[in-house]
Amino acid sequence: MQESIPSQKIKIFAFVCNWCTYAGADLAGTARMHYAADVRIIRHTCTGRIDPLFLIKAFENGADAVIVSGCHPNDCHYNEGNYLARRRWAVVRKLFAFMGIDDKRIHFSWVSAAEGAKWAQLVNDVAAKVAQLGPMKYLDSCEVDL
Amino acid sequence: MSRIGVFVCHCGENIGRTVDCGKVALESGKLQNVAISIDYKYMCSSPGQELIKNSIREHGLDGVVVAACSPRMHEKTFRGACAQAALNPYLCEMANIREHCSWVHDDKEAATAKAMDIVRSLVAKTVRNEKLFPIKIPVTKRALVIGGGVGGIQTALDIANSGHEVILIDKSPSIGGRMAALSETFPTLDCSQCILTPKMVDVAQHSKIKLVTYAELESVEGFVGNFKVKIRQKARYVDPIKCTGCGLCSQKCPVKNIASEFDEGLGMRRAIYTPFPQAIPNRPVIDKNNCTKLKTGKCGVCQKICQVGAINYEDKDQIVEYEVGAIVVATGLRALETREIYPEYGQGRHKDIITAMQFERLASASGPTLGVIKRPSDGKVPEKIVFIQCAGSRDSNAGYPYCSKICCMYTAKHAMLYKHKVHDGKAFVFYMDIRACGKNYEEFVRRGIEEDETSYLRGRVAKIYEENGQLVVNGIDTLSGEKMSIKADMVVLATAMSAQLESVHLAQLLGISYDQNNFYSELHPKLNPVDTATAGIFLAGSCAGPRDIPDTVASAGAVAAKVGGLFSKELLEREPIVACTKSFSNMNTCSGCFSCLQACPYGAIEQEIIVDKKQQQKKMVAKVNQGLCQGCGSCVSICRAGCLDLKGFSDEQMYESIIGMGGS
Amino acid sequence: MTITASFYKITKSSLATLFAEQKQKGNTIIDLSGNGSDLSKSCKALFFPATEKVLEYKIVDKGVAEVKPDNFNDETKAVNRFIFGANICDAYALKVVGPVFGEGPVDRFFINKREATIVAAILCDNKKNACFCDQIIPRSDYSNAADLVFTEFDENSWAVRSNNNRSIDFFGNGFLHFIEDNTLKELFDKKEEKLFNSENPEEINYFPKLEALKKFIEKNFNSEIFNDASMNCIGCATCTYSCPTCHCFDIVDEKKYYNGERRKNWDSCAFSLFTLHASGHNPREYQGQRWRQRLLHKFSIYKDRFDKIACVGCGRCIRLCPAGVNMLEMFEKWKISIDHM
Amino acid sequence: MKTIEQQKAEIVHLFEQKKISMVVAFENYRGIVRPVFVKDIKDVEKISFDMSGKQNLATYLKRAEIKKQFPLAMVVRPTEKSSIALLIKENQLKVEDVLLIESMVSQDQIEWKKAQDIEIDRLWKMSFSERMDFWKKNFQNCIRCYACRQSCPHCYCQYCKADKNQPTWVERSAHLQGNFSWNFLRAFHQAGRCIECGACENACPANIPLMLLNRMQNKITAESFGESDPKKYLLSDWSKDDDNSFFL
Repeated sequence: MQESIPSQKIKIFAFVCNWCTYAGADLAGTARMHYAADVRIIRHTCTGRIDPLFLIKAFENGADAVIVSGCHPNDCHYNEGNYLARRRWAVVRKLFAFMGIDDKRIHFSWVSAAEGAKWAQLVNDVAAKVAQLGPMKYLDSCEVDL
Repeated sequence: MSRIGVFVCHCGENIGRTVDCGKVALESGKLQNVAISIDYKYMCSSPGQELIKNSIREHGLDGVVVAACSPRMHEKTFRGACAQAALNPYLCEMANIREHCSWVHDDKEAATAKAMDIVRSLVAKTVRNEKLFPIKIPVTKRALVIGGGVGGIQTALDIANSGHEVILIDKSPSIGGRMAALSETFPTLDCSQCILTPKMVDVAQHSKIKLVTYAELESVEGFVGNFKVKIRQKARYVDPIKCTGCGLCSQKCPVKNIASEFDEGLGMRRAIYTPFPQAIPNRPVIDKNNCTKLKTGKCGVCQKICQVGAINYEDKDQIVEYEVGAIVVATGLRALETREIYPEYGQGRHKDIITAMQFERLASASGPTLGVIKRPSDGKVPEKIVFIQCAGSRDSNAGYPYCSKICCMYTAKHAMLYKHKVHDGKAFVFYMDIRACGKNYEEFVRRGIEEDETSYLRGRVAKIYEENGQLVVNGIDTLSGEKMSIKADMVVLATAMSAQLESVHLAQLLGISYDQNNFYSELHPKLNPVDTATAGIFLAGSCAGPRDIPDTVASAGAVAAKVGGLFSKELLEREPIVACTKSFSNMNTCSGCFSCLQACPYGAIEQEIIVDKKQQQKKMVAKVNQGLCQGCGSCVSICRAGCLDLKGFSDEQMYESIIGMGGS
Repeated sequence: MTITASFYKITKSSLATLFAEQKQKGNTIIDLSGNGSDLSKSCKALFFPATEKVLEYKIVDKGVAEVKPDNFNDETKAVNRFIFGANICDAYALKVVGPVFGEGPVDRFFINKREATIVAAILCDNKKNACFCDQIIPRSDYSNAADLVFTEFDENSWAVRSNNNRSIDFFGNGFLHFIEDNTLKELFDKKEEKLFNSENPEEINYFPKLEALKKFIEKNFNSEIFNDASMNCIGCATCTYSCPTCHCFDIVDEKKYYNGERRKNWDSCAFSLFTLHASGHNPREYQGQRWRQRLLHKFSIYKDRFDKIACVGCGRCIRLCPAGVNMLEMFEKWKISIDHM
Repeated sequence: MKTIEQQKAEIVHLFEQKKISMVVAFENYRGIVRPVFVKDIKDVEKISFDMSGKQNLATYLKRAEIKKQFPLAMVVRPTEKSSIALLIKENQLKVEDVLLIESMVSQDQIEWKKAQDIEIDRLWKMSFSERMDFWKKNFQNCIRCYACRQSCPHCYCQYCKADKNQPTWVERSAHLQGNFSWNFLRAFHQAGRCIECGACENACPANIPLMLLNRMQNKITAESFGESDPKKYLLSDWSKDDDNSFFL
C-alpha cells in the first residue's frame, strides 16, 4: 500500500528538541517560509534525549541524511541538556566518520525558537548537499556473504 | 492490536491547499492499528472535537492521532477533548502537518507524501503510548518578585492583597524603578511620583511583603511550586534597622562629585546616598567603588557623624535562601544613552544633545534643576528644542528593529511640558509615524500640536552639529520634500528602549527563553502573554518588550491573578513527562554507575539501595525523583544499559516513530 | 549397511579444470584449503549460518501480510555446492548434528543445503594443538565422514577416497577427471593409522572413557566442580560458535514498518540471557551452571537422544577460548573420579 | 624492587592472615599465559609473574562468583590498575575489595600502539566509502559471540543494551547492519573509558581490529575536551568550551 502515495526520493530525518528547533520550525511555518520537502521532523524533549542509536535506526529505515538540532548553548530549556548533547555528538560524529558514514549526511545545528529563517535555510542547505550525494543505501547488502 | 483513530484536519484551506487531506485520511485508514480515519474542515472547532469524542466512544479507540497544526498550538485542546471522552489524554498525539508541512511546501504531491509519513510516524508512536497521570506536588504559597519598578510593585501588592506572601527584590537601593524618575505621565499629566510613592509606601508597610532592596538573584533551583532561590544581599554598609534615615551622613560625605544614576548623570550624589528623597526604604547605602574609607581606609566621616552607629564598614554581601512557589520577573527595560546612538547624532559628544530620560529629570520638580528646563552645557533656558523620535528604534541596522512603543507619547508630552514651562519656546519633533494608539492618546498628541504649537516634521535627521554655541539639525521634511536646517539650543533623542544588560544572564539563571532582542519570551504571544515556557515563572511589565505604565500595571495584575490561581490549590498538577526506571525481564538491571546522576541538571536522580530477602544490600541503583525531574531525558541517553526511560518520549515510542517515519 | 569406498587419483590441474567447469555450470565451489582463521575454516556456518533469513513478510493491508516463502519444502532449495578442503572432524560433525535438523520436524534450511552439497575433506597430516578427534570419532566413521576425502599423493596430484555415489551424481561427466585406482586404499589406511597413533602436541593425552564421563557429569550435577573448573570463563560464545556441533539457535523478528524478516540466529548456552525467564528468574545463574550444561549436553543428553557424542574433538573451543578454558584439562583434573565410575 | 619470591611470600602472608580469600593472577599453563584463581596457599606456586597474558584480569571482577570472594588480591599491570580505578570511579568496586599486588614486569605497548596509530592515519586518509568497505570487510566476520564485551572489564552492565529487545536498537542478527550497530555501540560506550588494554581485540575470534575504534576515539576525546572532571563520566560532564565548530 505504500506505493499508492509515491514516497519522496530523499528523506532527511530531523531530530529536534521541543523548545527551540521544533518551535523554530513552527515559526518558519507561521511565516510561510518555503523549504525542501525532504525533511521529516521527529520531536524530542531535548537534544540531550537523542541517542546516537536513533540515528542508526533512522539510516536503517531509509533516512538519507540526519539533522540534529536544538537550543543554542546557554539557552537550553533544561539548562544543560544541549551541552551534554554537544559533547556526545562531538564523539559520535567522529566515530561515524571513522566507520565510513559520510559526514555530509549528518548535520548538527542550533536553531532557536526565533530562528525560523535559519531553520528553512538549514533544511535547504542539507537537502541540496544530499541531493548531490543521492540516496544513502545504508549497508544495503545486509546479508553476510557465505 | 491497538485501535487508533486518525483525525485529519483541513484547517480550512491552510492544510487542505497543499496537502490532500482526503487522501491522507484514506491512506491512514489502511495503516496497522488504525481503527478509523476521518478528515474534517476544522478539527479544533466544537463539532470537530465532538467528532473525535464520538469516535472514541463508538469505536472504542485506545489512541488518537490528530493530524493538524503544531502540538504547541492545540495539543492541550485535543488532549482535553480525549479526556472528556474518558480516554487518557496522553494517548493522544498530534501530527504536525500544518507548520511543518502544508505551510512550508508548495508541491502538493510531495507535501501529501510527507504528511503521510508524519501521520504514520505518530500512529506508530501512539501504539506505544501509555496512560499517564499528572504528578501532584505541593505548593509553597510565597512569590518572589524580581524588580521593584511600577510593574513589580503592582504585582507584589496584588499578590499580597490576595493573601499570599511576597518577597520583592530590587537591585538598586530603593524601589520605584523608572517611573519614580519621570516628571509627569501621559496622557493625563499626573505627577509621576505623586501616584507612585503612595504605592511604594504601601509595599513597605504591607505585612505580607518582604522588601529586599540592593539585592540580586544568585541562583534558582527547583520547579513550579517549589523553587529554592538564593538572593545576594549586597553589602549596604549601613544597618537599616539602626539607621533612622536622618540623612546627615549624605550631607557630610566629602565625596561629592559622583554622577547620580537617578538623575541620569545630570545631578551629583555622594558616596553614601539614598537615590532620591522619597526612596523606599529611606536608608542610605555606601557606594563601595567611590567611598574613600572603603578604598583607602582613610576618612570615616559618616561613621563619626552617625548618632545611632548604623555605619558598618565591615559589612559583607550575604546570601539568603528563600523557598517560593512562583517567580515574577519584572525587571523592566533600559533606555539607550546618547553615546549608544548614531555618530551623526554626536554620540554623546555634545552636552546639549540629551536623552528623553534626561529631559524627564530636567522637567521633574525634584530633578537637578528643580523643574526648570535648562540646557546642561551652560544652564541657559533653551529657546528652541528639537525632539527626534526613533533614535535607534525601528532600525535593524542599529540593532533595534522593533518599535519602542512609548516614545511617540512621551515626546508629545515633553514638547507640551516645555511649552508650559517656557512659553516663548518652540518645539520641533522629527518623527517617522505617530503611533498614538491608546485611550485618549491621539487626543493628547492633537492637543500638543494644536494648543501647544508643537511642530511635527515627518522625516529623519541626517546630521546634528554645533555652530556658534548652537546645534544645527539637518533633516528632510518628507511631506514637503524640503531640506530642513534648524538651529536649536537643545536636542532631545527618544532613544530606543532595549532589554536590560543583564537580561540574558537572568534568563539563564531562571531557565526562561528570550528573543533575538533579549526581551523575555512569552509562552504564547497572544494567549499566554504573561507566562513563560517555564511553569511557575511569569513576566510583568517591560521585560517582555517595551510597555507604557497602563500596560505594565495591567500585566502586573494579570500576573498576580495567575499566581493567585497557582496558589489557590493545595497540590499542583504537573505534566507527567518525567524519567523513570525501566525494568528488563522484571528486573532492575541498573549497575549503579550513576552516570545519570552526574548528568542530571536538576539533581533528580537519587541512589536507592536494593536489598535481598535477607535484607542484605544487593546493590545500589539509580532512582528518579519525579518531583524534581523536569523530563529532559538526558539521563536516558546517558545510561549505557538502557535502564532509564522517559515517559511520553519512551525508547519504544521513539523507536516506533523512527521506523514509522521511514515507512520502509 | 556397509559402504564400499572407491579410490581415485586426480591431478591438481584437472581438479582446477573441474572447478572451473562447475563454476560455469552455475555450481558453487567453496575452497577452505587456503589460509584462513580457525573459525572460518569450520564448515558449520555453511549449513547453519550465524544468521539466516527464515522468512520475510510485507504488510500489504491492515492485518494482511505477504509471507515469503509460504512453503518451506519447495522454496528453500539450496544451490549446488562443492566444499573442498574441510576438516574430517567438521564433516563428521555434520553427521552428528544431522538428526537434530533431519528427524522429526525437518529443518529444511539445513537439510536442503546438506543435500545439495558435496563435502570434500582433506585428511590431516598431523594433529593440531588440542586436537582429540581420535579419542571421539570411531575409526570407521572417521574414514566415512566426508563424501570425498583427499590426501596428497604427490606434488601434482591428489589421492581421493569416495565414500558414496553423490559426487558422481554431482559432477556428472566431470567425474571422468577422477581416475579410479583402488590401490590407493593402502595409502589412506596408512595415513589414518599414522594420524591416530600420533601423539597429541597438547601434553594432555588423557581422554576419559565416554560412558564413565557421561556418568560422572550426571552424578555431579549439583557439585561445585563446574564452578571451579570454569573460573576462567568470561561468558562469551566463542566456544559454542566455533564448535562444529553446537546447534542452538534463536528465532528473532526484525521489523521495518511494512517489511520484516524472521531470522534464525546462533545462540549460546554460555550467555546468561540463554535461560533468562521473563519473570527475571534464571535457572542457570552462574557461569559454572552454564558450563555444566555445555558438558551435559555434549556428553550425556545428546548421547541419550541421538546415540552420539556432540563433540568431534576438533579442539577449537580450547584453541580459540580468549580466557584459556580447557575442556581436556577439566577431564584430566577429574581423572581419578571419572575413572572410578 | 621486590623479587618474585618476595611477592609470592607476601601473597602467602596475606592468605595466612586471612586478609584475602583468593588471588587473581596469571599462570603459565603449558606455554599459554592465562588467568588463574588461587584459593589456597599450596597453589600460590602456580602464579606466574610473566605478565604477557592477553586478558585484562579486571574483567573477572564483574562476575558474581568472583564478587563473592571479596576481598581478594590481584596481581596487576598498569592496565589492570587503570581498569580497577575506573571500576571504583563508577561504583562497581570499593577500594577495599581488591588488594593490588603490582607486578614488576613492565608491559610494553608502545610498538603496538604505534602500529595502530599508523593504521588509524591510513584509514583517515581514505574516502568515506573506502573506510566503509574496510569496516564492512571486518564486520562481516563478526559472529556476535560478544567475546569483546565479555573480555572487557568496563562492560559490566548486568544486561547489555544490545541484549535488550524492547525496543531492539541493535539487531541481534550477525548481519552487517546488526554488526555495525553493535560495534558502534560498544565503541561509543567506551568513549572516555577505554584504557587500551587490547583485551577485546585479542579475544575476538574473527580478528576484527577493534582497538582501532577505541584508540581513535580516545585520541578525539583527548583533543576535543582536554581537561575534564576526572570524577565524572566523560559524557555526563560538559564544559562551555567544548567544541562547537560542527554546529551550523
